[in-house]
Amino acid sequence: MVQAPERTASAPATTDPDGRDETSMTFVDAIQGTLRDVMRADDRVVILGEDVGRRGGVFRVTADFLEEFGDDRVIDTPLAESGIIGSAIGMALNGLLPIAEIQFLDFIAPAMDQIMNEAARLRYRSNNDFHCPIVIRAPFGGGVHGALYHSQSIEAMFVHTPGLKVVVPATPADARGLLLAALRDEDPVLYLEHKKMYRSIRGPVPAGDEIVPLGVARLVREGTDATIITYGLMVHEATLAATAVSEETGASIEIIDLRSLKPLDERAILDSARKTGKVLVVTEANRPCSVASEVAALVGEEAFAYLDAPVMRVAAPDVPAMPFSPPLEQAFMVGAGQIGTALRRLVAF
Amino acid sequence: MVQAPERTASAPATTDPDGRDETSMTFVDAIQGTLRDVMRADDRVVILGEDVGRRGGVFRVTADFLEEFGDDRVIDTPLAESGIIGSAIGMALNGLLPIAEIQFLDFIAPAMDQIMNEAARLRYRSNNDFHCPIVIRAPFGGGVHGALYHSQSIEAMFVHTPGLKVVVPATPADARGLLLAALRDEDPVLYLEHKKMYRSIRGPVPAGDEIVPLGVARLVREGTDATIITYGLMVHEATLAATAVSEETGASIEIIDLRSLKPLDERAILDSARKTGKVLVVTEANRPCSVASEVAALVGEEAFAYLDAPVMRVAAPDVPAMPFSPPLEQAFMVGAGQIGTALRRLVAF
Amino acid sequence: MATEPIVAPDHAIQRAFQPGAALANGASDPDDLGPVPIADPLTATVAPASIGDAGLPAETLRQMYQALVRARSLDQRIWQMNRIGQAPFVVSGQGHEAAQIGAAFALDRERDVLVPYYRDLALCLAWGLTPADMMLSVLARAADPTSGGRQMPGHYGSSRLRIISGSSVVATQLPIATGVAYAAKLRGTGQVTIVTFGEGASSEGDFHEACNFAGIHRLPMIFFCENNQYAISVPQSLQLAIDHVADRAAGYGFPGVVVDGDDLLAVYHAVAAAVAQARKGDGPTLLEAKVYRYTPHSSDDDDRAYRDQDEVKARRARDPVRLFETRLRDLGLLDDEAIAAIQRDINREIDDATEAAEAAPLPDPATYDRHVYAGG
Amino acid sequence: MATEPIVAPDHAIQRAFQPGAALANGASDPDDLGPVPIADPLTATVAPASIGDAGLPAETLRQMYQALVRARSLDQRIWQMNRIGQAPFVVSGQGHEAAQIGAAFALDRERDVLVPYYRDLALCLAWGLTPADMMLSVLARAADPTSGGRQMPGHYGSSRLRIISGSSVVATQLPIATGVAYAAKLRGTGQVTIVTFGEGASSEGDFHEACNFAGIHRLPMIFFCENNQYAISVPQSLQLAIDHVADRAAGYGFPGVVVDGDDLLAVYHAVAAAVAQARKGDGPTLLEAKVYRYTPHSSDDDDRAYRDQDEVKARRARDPVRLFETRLRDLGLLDDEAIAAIQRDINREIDDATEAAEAAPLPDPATYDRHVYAGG
Ligand SMILES: Cc1ncc(C[n+]2csc(CCOP(=O)(O)OP(=O)(O)O)c2C)c(N)n1
Ligand SMILES: Cc1ncc(C[n+]2csc(CCOP(=O)(O)OP(=O)(O)O)c2C)c(N)n1
Ligand SMILES: [Mg+2]
Ligand SMILES: [Mg+2]
Repeated sequence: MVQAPERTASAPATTDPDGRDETSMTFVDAIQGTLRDVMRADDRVVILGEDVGRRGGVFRVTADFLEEFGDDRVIDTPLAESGIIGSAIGMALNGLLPIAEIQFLDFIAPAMDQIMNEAARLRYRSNNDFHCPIVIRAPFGGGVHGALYHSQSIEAMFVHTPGLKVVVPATPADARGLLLAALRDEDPVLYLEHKKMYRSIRGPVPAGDEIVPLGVARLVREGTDATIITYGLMVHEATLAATAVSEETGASIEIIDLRSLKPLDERAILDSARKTGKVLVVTEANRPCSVASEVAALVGEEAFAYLDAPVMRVAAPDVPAMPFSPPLEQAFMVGAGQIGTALRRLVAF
Repeated sequence: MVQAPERTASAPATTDPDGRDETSMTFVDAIQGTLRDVMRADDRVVILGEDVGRRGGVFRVTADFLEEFGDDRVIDTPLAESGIIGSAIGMALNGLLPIAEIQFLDFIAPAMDQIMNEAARLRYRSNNDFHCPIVIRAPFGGGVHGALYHSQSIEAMFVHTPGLKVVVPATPADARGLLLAALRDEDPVLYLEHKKMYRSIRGPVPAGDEIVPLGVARLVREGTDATIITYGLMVHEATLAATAVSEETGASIEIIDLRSLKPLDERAILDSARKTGKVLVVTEANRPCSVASEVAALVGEEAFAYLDAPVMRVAAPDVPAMPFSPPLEQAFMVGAGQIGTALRRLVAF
Repeated sequence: MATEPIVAPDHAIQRAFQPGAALANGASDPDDLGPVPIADPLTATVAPASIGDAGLPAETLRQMYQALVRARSLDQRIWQMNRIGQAPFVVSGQGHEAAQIGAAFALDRERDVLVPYYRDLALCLAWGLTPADMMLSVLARAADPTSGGRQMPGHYGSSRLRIISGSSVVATQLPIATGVAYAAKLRGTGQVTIVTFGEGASSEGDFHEACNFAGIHRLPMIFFCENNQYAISVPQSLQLAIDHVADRAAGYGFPGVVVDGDDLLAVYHAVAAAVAQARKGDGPTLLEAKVYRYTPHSSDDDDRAYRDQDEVKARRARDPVRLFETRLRDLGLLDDEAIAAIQRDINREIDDATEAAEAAPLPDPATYDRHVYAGG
Repeated sequence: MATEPIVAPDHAIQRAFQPGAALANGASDPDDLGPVPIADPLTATVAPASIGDAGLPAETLRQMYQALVRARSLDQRIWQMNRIGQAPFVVSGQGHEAAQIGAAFALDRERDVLVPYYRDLALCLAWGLTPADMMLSVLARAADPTSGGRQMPGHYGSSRLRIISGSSVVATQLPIATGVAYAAKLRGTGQVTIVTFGEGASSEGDFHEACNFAGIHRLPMIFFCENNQYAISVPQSLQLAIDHVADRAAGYGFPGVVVDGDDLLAVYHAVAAAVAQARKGDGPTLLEAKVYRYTPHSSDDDDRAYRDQDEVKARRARDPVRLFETRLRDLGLLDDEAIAAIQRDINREIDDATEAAEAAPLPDPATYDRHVYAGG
């Protein structure tokens, strides 16, 4: 029998099984600590990718892992993304729990075939005889002078692909909780890390092994007049915008952090839309067929009778991602200013 | 100077320059005839792909081209999609007008990197110094017992990618007109052929060299009570459904065939939505982040005040494309029945 | 579906698999199998001497013959069913059987992992799928064990038999196989992984990336190329600029071996040597069996446009099933009566399989959205 | 931006390029260039005898030296600008210059096509981009001719100079280069296409697919691998299971050649031979220059974690710029005074370029959405 392992056995060893200890740490440290805990707790977990070993990852997420876990479990692969994901799938099929790193989401395209046609479709095509418990980590997003090829936000392509799950933490706590959940999921999960948040975002992180379940959105702040629905770095930009607009207009703004793009928390989205009657969806990605389009379409379809204004979208323009030169980058990148402008229109509607 | 050619020189030789001669022919013959005209008219046009020469394509779209045009211009490539698109890009950069065939849209994933990161972004990244006039043809769509890997409709991924254009003809006349337009466009165009239509759809085709401009939708039938917006094979299914529902309820149904998914004809979409106040968007693809999501979001955003009902979507379920066994395939595939059910709900709203 | 825990909690991971595991299938020490014959497939004559070298018991040779005839007969039946409209789509491995059976018998089918492609009816049959299984798949029945009727026929898979489910996408199985082999090595399971593919697949980037990774980590695996000279219509001369896919191994740091795929025992020898090398920890082999595809690419294809039918005839005249039959006759291991008996049994088995599949229910349409995710 | 019509309306396509075109750059018949030296980069000593074989005029040798120093000096200046916070991101080719200059001079820079990668500052400079162009790009100014400040520095391109614009995606340039070469062959332009890449890039599927296509069609092109032993932090031993990327050519039916990339003239010889072969219609060459990367991978990298700094020191001691300088001194073609004069001119040119770029305006933010499509 060749078979992917069951996830149930793998709870990370932790000094605080109740998860009540919380330490404030950066986003990157939350990810690193969680990866380390899981590597320690379960020898079936392996990490593979370009520069993940000797270099500890180009963002140093796996710094010193090679020393602790050895080069059998921390694999500096050749420069070949399709090979990385393909071998991760094979490892999972034969008893390991691989975490594959794609160095930048921009470079996932060569692996699209393995992700879409193999990982995502394996369970379905085999009528549940096989499954594919892999986690793919990738830094994404802009605003770091990464230019066209180190700034992309192409998560919508994966949200469009049944069989995958896609998560995007916006806080260090969710970084841990979602990663733990992804690592216990029986299906392939794409785990996206906004690279601008690695060292700029800090927050409390529980030490325990409590997961943040996939498919459950987070209420960032409650409000009654309008809702912003977003994810990733845009949660922080939206919060800035909402604070400014609230102060200015007295409007009470609700913010929902999707966290999980697939499965979507449709209930949380619709409940909030029905409550406030005004929805702004924000994504850093290009607009057409984006996650913002999906959420907007969903709200328009299922909460129509409750809407007091059109569902608005703020998204990147339909321009190939992110020019390098700072004035161009700023013009391209979605931020609090642009979100605030849309929000003011929505509130005034 | 290394530079892609200008398109302006290439008008196909035709016996009927006014384009008033119309012959009734199948969808596949319209494509084949157009390709042949263009190959005859302009020696810079080359066709490359798997089995396009000796076999004339697995759907016989390029049957006998090898004999007429020689193996320098009709290139049976190795089995390597990234190589096919990559070389097409290079050919275009050095003076040829390549038409690359991907044997099934399902097999385009290995070329995603070349399409997304190279073809689509070349003009922008070089600040207009280079451009990439290639046409990529690919059969797509289901309902032909093609199972998971010969039925996919993943056009949304390309619609999400700025720098590309995406067209989907639904009639033999549009097959010709859009192909001519694609072949004269200065930018990369993905030209999708619904494989179920090749020999089942027939219609008049003008012989001339008149193009159907990219970005202009087609009004399939006028109506006043509700609008169906769709493309590809679904145009025909929607027509069946509309006819049935009209007869049943007396409702007057407008149908818009998008034809061009990128650029989208936003004006045609919004004009019709504002007129009828009720919109149903239909796609054969998986729903999340689909073209149906985009159109629904757009209508909800820009025609909100005119809507008398929620914008509804009919799409494939979020299941990895198309099982093989007929009962499963039928359950999965979007058709007139399912469209009719949604339309009845919409009309009655 | 439960999986044994594979690494001890005290981190005692086995860094390499156990060497010295015995070869299955009655073969004696694989190191004693003698030299690997390499032959021009169109001119080589099969040297009966190699039989003596094989060190195989008569019983094994007879089993090989039975497996060969079973595969050919089943394949022909499936093809016929398509031609008379009973099966909408089929793909055939006729002409590849000796290569596949030779390979199957050289591996440990109770332990090793098979990552096949759509031509591997004979290989998967020898590996444990039954004609009944195959017929359920051909007729897309609910009980089809490989996909419940969801995939086209020819997409073999079974976790129980360690046959990895494949897609239709050419060459994606190769990096997956390297991952399987990596896990086998890390976990010390002693498994050898064999992955099969056509010469056309060797043009895909995935072939390169898989071989490269396997070479670097000296993975216990075999890249088994069934070179039938065509990828649908594209001849080898437009697929490669070299004579042998096996020559590509030079770029990956492991041996490349060419073998006459019509010669079952030659393939057996070559694969057994590769298995021995892999099991010893000495890394992968790229093994290329020169075969020929007797049928069009699939039931949807017509090969007359692109393939000289004289070429087809010439290759069919060198049928590997007949070649092996003649050998065993010459060795006195088979006679008319034995052959007839074997064929009779096989025909009955295939008849039964067909009837059972025809009687089996189609999938329930309501199940079309099951198993997208766990628990769904 | 207009393009000459490239095929006559009467279908008179030239089926192959014109052979016999003269080599540019003062080289005599490339067939007379003598054997290609292949050397272990760490142990080889450069045999001055090869200079005589080169058949190069003193003036060309001096131009080569000037190009070498110009590239090194500019590269160092750019790196310094990053270190003092004047340039947010830079990537360096220090250590690769002799290989790149040797290659550039062996091609016809007025006609051939260059498909470079991000380490090719020296090559692109020799091909016609100027220090002023480079500085505009480093400072992401509107007038940056390669991208108008849209791409990171190191993403060279110019249609006027036949330098194909590249992305940051490793190895995608390789299939594109084969297409360029295919068009050159079909149109009969006589162009040779050179595409450059690192040894890490040779692991990508795109490398394989490009080489395979080039071999089948015997395209007039050179695959020029600048093997610096690291892909960011990944050492060659984890990138390949073989010693030489060039050995992969065996899988594609054309020659693979290894050359000491610290030896400018050795590279010149090797590339000239490959150019001659390509121009004659005899197809591609995979040429591997053994070089070393003096800096970290980019200004964002710190190589101390993964690279023994003694190794770096040892390789820096064998600096190709100094090696070539010594040669020319030994030949009496350079002395202290000439060297100082060259350096002085170059410094002034770089100072001017820097000042001009600093004074040049940044892109207008309103232009961020221009040029997604034609006319836009
Ligand atoms: C990525 C991909 N591209 C194209 C196809 C269509 N296709 C299916 S089989 C095949 C030919 C395969 O040839 P080869 O690898 O030699 O195997 P053979 O069929 O000859 O055994 C092609 C082009 C596919 N299935 N997947
Ligand atoms: C497809 C892709 N994967 C990963 C990266 C990140 N990356 C940029 S350069 C590089 C290493 C390249 O090494 P090599 O090809 O040897 O060239 P070198 O930088 O050593 O000259 C990597 C991994 C990328 N740009 N593209
Ligand atoms: Mg083949
Ligand atoms: Mg390198």
